[in-house]
Amino acid sequence: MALIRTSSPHLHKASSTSDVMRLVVMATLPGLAAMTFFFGWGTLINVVWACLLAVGFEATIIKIRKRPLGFYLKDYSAVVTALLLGLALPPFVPWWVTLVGVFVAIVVAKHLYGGLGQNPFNPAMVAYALLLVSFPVQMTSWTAPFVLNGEGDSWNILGFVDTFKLIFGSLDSAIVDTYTGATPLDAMRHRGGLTTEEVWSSVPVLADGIGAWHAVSAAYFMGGVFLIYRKVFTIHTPAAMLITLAVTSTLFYLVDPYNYADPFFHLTAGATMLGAFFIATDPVTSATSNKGKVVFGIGIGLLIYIIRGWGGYPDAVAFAVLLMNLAAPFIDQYTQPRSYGHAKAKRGLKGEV
Amino acid sequence: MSTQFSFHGGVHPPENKRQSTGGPIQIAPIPEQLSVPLSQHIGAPSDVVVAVGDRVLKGQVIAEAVGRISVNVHAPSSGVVEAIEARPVPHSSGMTAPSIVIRTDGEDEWVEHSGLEDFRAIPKQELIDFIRHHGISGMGGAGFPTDVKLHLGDDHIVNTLILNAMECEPYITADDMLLREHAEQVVKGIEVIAHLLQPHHVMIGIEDNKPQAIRALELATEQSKLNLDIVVVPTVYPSGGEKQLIKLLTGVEVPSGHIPADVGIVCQNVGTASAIYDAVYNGIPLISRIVTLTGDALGHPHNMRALIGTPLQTLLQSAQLREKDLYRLVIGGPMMGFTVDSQSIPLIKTTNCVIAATYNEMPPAPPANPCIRCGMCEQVCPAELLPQQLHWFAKGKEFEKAKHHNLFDCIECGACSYVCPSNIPLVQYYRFAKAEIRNEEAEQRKADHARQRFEARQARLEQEKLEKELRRKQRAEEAAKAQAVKKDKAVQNSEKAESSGEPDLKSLKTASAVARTKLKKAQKALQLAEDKGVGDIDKLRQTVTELEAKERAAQEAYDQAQSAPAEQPVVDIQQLKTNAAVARTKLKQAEKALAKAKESGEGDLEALRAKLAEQKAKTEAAQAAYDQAESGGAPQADVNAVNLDELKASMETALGKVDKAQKALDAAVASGSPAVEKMKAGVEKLQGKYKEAKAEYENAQSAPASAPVMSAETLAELKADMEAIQGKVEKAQKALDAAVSSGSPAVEKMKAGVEKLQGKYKEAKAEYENAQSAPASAPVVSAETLAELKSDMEAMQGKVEKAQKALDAATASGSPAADKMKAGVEKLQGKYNELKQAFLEAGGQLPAAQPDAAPVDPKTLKQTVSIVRTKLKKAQAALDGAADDVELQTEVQRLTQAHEVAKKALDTYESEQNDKAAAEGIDLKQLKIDAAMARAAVTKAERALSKAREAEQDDLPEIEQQLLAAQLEAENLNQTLSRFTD
Amino acid sequence: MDIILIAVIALLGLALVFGLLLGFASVRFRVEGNPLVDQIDGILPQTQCGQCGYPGCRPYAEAISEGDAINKCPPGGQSTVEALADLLDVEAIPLEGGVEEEPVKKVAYIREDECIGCTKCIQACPVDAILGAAKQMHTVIESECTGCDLCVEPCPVDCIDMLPIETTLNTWKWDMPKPGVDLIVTDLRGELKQGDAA
Amino acid sequence: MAADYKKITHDGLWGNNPALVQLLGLCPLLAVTGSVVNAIGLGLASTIVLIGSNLTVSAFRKFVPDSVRLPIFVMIIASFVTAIELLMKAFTYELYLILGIFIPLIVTNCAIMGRADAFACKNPIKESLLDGLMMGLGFTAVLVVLGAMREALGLGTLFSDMQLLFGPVAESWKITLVDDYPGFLFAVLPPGAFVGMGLLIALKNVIDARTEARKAEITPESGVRPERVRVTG
Repeated sequence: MALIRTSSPHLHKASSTSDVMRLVVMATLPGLAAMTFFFGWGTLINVVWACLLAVGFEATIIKIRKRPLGFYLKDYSAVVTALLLGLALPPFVPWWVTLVGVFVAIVVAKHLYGGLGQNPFNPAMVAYALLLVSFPVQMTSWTAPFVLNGEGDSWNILGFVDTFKLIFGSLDSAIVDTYTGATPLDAMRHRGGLTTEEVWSSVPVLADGIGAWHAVSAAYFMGGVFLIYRKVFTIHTPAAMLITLAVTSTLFYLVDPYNYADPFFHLTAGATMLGAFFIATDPVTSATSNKGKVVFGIGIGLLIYIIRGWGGYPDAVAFAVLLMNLAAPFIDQYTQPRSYGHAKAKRGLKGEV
Repeated sequence: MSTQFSFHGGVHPPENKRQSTGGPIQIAPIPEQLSVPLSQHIGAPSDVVVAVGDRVLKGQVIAEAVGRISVNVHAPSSGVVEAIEARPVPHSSGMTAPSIVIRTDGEDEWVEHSGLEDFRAIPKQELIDFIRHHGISGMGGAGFPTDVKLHLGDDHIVNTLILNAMECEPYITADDMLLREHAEQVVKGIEVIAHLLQPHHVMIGIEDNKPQAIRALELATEQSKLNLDIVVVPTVYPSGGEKQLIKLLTGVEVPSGHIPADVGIVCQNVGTASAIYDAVYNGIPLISRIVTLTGDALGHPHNMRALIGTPLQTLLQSAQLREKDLYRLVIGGPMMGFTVDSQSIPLIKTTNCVIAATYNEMPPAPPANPCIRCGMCEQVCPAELLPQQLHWFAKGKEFEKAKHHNLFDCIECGACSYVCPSNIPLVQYYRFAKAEIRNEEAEQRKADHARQRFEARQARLEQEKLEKELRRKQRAEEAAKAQAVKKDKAVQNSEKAESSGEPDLKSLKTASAVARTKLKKAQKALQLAEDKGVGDIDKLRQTVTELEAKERAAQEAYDQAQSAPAEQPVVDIQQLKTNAAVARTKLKQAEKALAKAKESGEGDLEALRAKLAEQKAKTEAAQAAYDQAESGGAPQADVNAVNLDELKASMETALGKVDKAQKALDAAVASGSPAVEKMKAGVEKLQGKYKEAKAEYENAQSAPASAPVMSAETLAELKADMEAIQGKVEKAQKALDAAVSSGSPAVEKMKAGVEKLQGKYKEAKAEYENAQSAPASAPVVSAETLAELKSDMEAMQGKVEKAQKALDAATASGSPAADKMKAGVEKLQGKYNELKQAFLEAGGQLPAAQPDAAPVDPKTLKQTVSIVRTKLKKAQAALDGAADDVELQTEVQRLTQAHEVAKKALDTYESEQNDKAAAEGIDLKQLKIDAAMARAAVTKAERALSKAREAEQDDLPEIEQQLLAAQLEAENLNQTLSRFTD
Repeated sequence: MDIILIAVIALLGLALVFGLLLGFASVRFRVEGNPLVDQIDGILPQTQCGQCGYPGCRPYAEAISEGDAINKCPPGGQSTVEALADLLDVEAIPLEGGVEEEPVKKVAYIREDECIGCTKCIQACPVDAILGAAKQMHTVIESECTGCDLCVEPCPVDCIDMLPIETTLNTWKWDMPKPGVDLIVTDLRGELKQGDAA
Repeated sequence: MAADYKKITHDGLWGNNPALVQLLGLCPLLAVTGSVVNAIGLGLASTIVLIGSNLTVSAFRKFVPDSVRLPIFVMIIASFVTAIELLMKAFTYELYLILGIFIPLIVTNCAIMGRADAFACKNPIKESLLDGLMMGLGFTAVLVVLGAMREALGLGTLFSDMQLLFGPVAESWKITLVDDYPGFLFAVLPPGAFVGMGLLIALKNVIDARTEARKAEITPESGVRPERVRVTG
């Protein structure tokens, strides 16, 4: 056999993009299970539906862009995007909302920017934000956790078939109302003149249902720890983000506990954990260096708290992440690591015309 | 154990070291052929000191170090030098490089060698030179000449000496095995290094995956007096990188763009230490090294001590290579090594490992996915760079940004490529970017240089134009003035003539010339009449006498008028000059006539002599008048000019001598004469003289010019010098090549000679370039002179043409005066040629349209012929392409005609030349033969001389005289010959 | 009436003030010379070949700064066009006349035994890179030659060749790695050809 | 001069369209194109101002000193805008309320200023008039298309509320595309305008590239090189 002439290195570590993506998919499974357990089949159906759509869109657009289909489909990135979007959507969201969301995520937010690795914004979060802005009604009607439905602690959620019908539009939406309710963040946001304590005791989703949210957050947390352990990403972004959020909320809570929720609430409610471990760590759209990741995480943490506290929407992970995505290249320029043999790190970007 | 530090990043590729550490180091067989590249180290390639066909012994120097950063190359085994040519070398480009190929004789016969008795007893410099002469360069990777690093003690304070035994790359076990088996040698080698560098602290860095080597080292160091620490560090790639190792062992970072010595640290490989031991203790130069042969395609992976230059094939076969499994052949480790595409590539000093990998072992990299900015590359980068950013910049060719992101701090360890989940060839991109940047920088430098040269040239041309314009104006003014003066003078003269009856000089001259012509005509008629014996001879005689009287009277009047120049209001130097020249010519004519008369024993010798004497007097008078006038006008310049001329003449004589001597030398070299060296010395002496003369001349020349202006003449001279030297170099090179191919033993000396000549050429070139690029190098040969020369030349050309025409007419009409006329024409031609030469020398350029001058310039003629031929060929080629192009066809026809015409002209010219020569009573053929004979005689005399010198005979001066005479003769003949053959 | 008067006065006053401001600015911040020309000249390859239609690189740089097309420099190739486009913030256009995109760097070489010493090439060389005197063989100083080929045409005997600069071990460099998508086709076992950086 | 008019027309409507090519006046363009009626309203207003300003600038071009031309142009444009604003206030008050600040902001519309500076002050009145008209129509066309896109996507209707501009007659012009449309708020909000605008520009570029390719097929590149100039003697 003719010898080949190639450039070193001649060895390669046996890990690939698709491995990384598969790990991420695996790590979301506990969260998915918890969501299904507490909020019904909706999330699972959403996720599957989103994945199907994502693969379909991805395949179509790759074909249109005249790229090798098999090669790009195998990287699982579309599935991961769809998965994250599916997890973030309310469980009973109509099918067409998901369709629009996946279309925006895959076609607009990802491929119109040049495909995997080129998109400046997290596709799932772009889609989520767009849906939130466009369809406020559908996007804010959350399912109540099963503990609040029916009597006692029995596992009372809407059946699979009914959920399916509900999502695909052939079930009277009146049924839905019995299964929907505000999210804890909603409750905290729209509490009128009540103090925090009063809200806690008066709103059922806080008084009794908060456990479900804690559990889901714990599941995401576990998945995140697994990914850190497998070195899919470093601890910098999630740690910075969670610590910032915790510190900020603690400060406000200590100053005025009647008006501000406690830090644990902020860490476990809404999409905080999902955002910290699965959204903010999306390498494509986050900062590069470790220092940059810390700045990025801090930014997200602060923004979440600010938007939650004073913004127009109850949860803020999507917006915070998108805003920091916007800032990521800038952060990169100012957080270059100090290279070996240099007294200090270089700043800014030279060579720009 | 000292404290350990850590560096950022690193990876843990599978080690794969076990395979090759199973057995002891084996000695590789001596192959039939060794191919030793001249450049196995960083720095200048060594210089071959053997010739093809030489027998070399093991350890003999076959190539010597050139410059500071270079080392010797030694024959790895005894044998015969089979070739010195470009052979494949271990390099990632797969290209070839000059190598010495030795056919081994299997005897492995050593050259006489010995180590140093006590290296501490000799001066350090000697020890360093000893190491340098034993060809030791770094054996770890890059191959930096070791002696350079050992020098560092002089200008750097070396605190720490670090011995690199990390061997962090997978597969490689050469250092491991070396330490296991020869730890004490390594330690002794370290002692030598430590003696040279005098560090406070010596450390050996070794990874914890080599327990046996560590143990061996510990044992060996127990016996050593050195303050030596063995630092065992965790295994991580690339801990063996120099900078990483330093960070690991000392916590110090080598600043970017600096060498470790700048922070007081020197790193050496343990292999190098062992090689130093071999050299210092045993006198064994670096002719073999330990190499790891491993990879799945080998049946018996192990370490070998193999001779430098051994083809990989030999080594692989002794390790039981399975050919069909071989997929990649990697030299070095799998992370930083490079692949080669042939098994015939030789082992060199830096080859520490050869991996014969199978497909499954090192499969081709899968296609690259897009970068997802996962940051894994950044996590592993030992230089703490941002590899993915660099990748974007390299890919987008945004090299400025890449540089800003410290691209040049990348050590190309490949860790980023290794971990990249998207399989992006990151380090390959950096290599590309680095090369591009270097290339771009070089190009930028070149462009800037070109711009400077272009601008300098433009400025020079501009200035020349300006000066020309200025001079033209000046001349116009002067002419106007002269005109005015002339008018005045004319008025005055006429007044004078009227008042004093003194005739006008010009009219007098004309009158005398008319008289002369008449006289001549009459004389001729008389002669004719006498010869034929017809006509009224007496009458004719009377007429002649009368005319003679008249002519004399006219001449006298003219002479009188002329010889009173002081009375003239304006001394017309030009006129005087012309007069002097005319007088000189006349004198020469007279001389010639006399000589002819003498030869033939005919004619009135006495009269002729008298005439000659008269002429001489006249000439002298004219010259004196001219000199006086000129010195009166511009005394200083004149003195200088005279001086200059003299100097120049002496310089030229010297140059001629040098040339002659050089030629002789060349001949001697070419013929392999043994007296070469002596002659060389002679040449050098002559050259020295020449240089002196030249310097003097140049001084003199540049002195009068107040501004530091480089005259065009000098420039031309320099150029000519340079070219002459170049020609010599080429000749010498050819001779050398011939000698080399014929295996002559004098090759070495000749080489030195060639080199010297090359050096001279370079010098001359540099000088010339300097002179040329000096922006103010406007040619000094005043345009006036140039214009003068040119007008003279043109006038002469016109004369020649006229004469030629007259001659042609005469020849055609069969006039008997044709012969004489021919001689006249020739003379005129000679003059014209002289003038032309002068003009050309002065830097003038002939007009492009030269065909008119064809009858007088055979070279131009030849050129015309070849130009037309080329054009014709071109046109024909074009015609072939477009056969039906009528225009082209006519063009071709026209060109064909032109070609024929030109050729005919050339032929005519040549035959004319022959005729001319014949007319002068010279047979051109005979002349040629004579010239050749004379040259041969010179050569003979030269040989005799050299022989005599060698034999130290007594009659040396005599022979020398003979030689000189022969040379003179040859030169004369050559000159005559060149007049006809041009 | 008062209101209108006030309005007119106010407007006039404003016009006066701003007019003065404008006048001052136009005098004070006048830009002397054209620094752009130097920048453009820095990008051009300085072969001084005249293929752009201008006598030398600087005249072309001046022409570009005055709005001439940026694609007239064949020796610079497409990369020069791109650099110029970058500098001038205009769109990069393909090289005029469909010339090869990345020209091979060449140097002139005189076949010396054919040279008749006419000095025509010496006069043609824009950077004085040719040595020689009348009736003497000429030679090109390789390191100075910009490869402009201006000397080729004047040579009456066609003894000048433009030879590509040869790659040596020192000037050899790696190619740019191929992007992933292109590699797919060639990524078959054993089909990776020489030089394919994998 | 006929070819010249043709060129001006083509430039205004397509080749050098102020919105799609010059990307001028994006602020009102993105802000008010939520529906067709808004688009037409603003487009017409801008067109009228453009015609007026071009006309005036062209008429006075010989009297305007170069260094203060921009302030003078602004004055002229501002006068027209004020007039238009008053007109709209008088006749289409509701639309005036909807368009709000964007009417006075026409003053700062770069498209108008750009045309005044780039064309009108260098060309005679007739050409400038045509240029103003065509540029205005081109601008309006883009506004309308974008407005239609956003209205259809965001609200599921077309030509709703046309009575605001055209009086009661236009009340029946409304076309409902999808009954019971849930509404796609994104399209109506400014970000939707950005995306829509981007798509329109992309569409134009695609069409141009196609035309270019077809043209190139018909007339292969002549490949004329400039005459080589000898740098040296």
